[in-house]
Amino acid sequence: MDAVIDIAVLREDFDPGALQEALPPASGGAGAVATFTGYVRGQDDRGALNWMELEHYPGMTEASLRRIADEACARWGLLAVTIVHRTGRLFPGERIVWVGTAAMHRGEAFAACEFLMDYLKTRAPLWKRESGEWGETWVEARDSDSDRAGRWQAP
Amino acid sequence: MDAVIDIAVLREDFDPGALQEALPPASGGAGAVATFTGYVRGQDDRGALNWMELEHYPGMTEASLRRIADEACARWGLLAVTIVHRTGRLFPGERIVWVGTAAMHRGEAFAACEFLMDYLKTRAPLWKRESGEWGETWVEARDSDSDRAGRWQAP
Amino acid sequence: MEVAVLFFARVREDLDCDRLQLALAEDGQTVGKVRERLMLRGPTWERVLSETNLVAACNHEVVDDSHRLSAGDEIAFYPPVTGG
Amino acid sequence: MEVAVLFFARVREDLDCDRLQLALAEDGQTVGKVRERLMLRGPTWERVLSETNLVAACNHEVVDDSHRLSAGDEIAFYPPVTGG
Repeated sequence: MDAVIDIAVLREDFDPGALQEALPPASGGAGAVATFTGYVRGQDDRGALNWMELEHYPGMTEASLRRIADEACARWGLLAVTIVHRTGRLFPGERIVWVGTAAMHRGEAFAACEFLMDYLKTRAPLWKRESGEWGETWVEARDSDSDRAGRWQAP
Repeated sequence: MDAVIDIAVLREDFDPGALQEALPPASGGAGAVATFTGYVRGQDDRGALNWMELEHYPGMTEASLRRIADEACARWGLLAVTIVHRTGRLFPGERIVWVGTAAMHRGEAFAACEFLMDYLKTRAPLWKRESGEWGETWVEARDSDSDRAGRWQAP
Repeated sequence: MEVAVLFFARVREDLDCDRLQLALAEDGQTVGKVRERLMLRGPTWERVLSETNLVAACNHEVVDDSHRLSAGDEIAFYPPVTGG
Repeated sequence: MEVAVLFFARVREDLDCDRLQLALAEDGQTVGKVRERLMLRGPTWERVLSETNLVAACNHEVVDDSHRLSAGDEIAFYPPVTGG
């Protein structure tokens, strides 16, 4: 059975409950749904955040997310994947990203969901700019994200 | 900050979207929410399932889920954990269990969510009875579940 | 002293019993001794309660046979769990 | 032949340019040659386009400097991504 893949890059907020409801249910054999939601944190070591702004490369972002989703489906035999990523200015507490995976069993759903987040963070052409107590800066890519993504490569 | 732990064992269905909404938001520092939903599969190698019935040990089930949640909070510094498990007769496509974890970063949220499912499956006093094309049988504990739970123990 | 003993799932069905009260001598009682005493009830009890993967709990915590009992304890015997 | 070149995020800001069209000789054009040609535009261009972690894409796929170009290709240069 072909996996159902749904990709969206949008400025508006999304509803995690509705997105999960739209993933294929157990009638299609899915016993397991794993989801991840990323939120704008209002505070970190540097102080309070005012806002975050997400720039992206229209067209390539969607293509890149679809490639990542295809890879996860092939690798874990998923029944469905949804990836939603917001762009534009976001404030503390707002949702940034949602990834949902449906699989027959939980091991595949969990692994694929974490893989998708790790790859999305290191491959999809999106960039964060932050304004906070420390001023206004582009977010620097973190080695820890590259390391996490590297875990999924065959040894 | 103490983690917010919410445990429920109930016969009624639950709403994943509402449960996620009730987890502490980013204002409390949570940048990451991972969730898992388990569904009744309508079909497996043995044929079609009619229904599944979940028996539990009232009182101990809740106590056991709380101990598992406490362990996850201590281990991954979670901000919140919710575990909801249904009992009674469930039909194909129905939700069985929901686990949600809120953490500052995604690594902790993912690991804790998977840990909670692995431990819940091997420790909480719940038992499944199934009726299907093959007759009516108690579900046998699977070595693969014990193996998954064993991964979390210190070497 | 009195203790309650509960049975669940397949164990409950096989024994055709979900709960019983046991009166025990005061001294040196353990979960293992309760298990042995119940096994004397007949061949089904002997078979089911000697299964190697049987789990024992006392007051909602998993324990082993050496666990010492107090008056009013709630003991449970059940098969490997299969929730989730 | 003509190609489009796009810049994003900090690279776009540093160059003060989000997009340009380049007319190239027909033969043997690569992403690396486009990069070298753009570096001649001035010290800022030279600095930004020689950053070792700069990513290059052609027609929405990440490529390296040896990637050969065709008329109408869309090339992009951008810093390491930070979405999610």
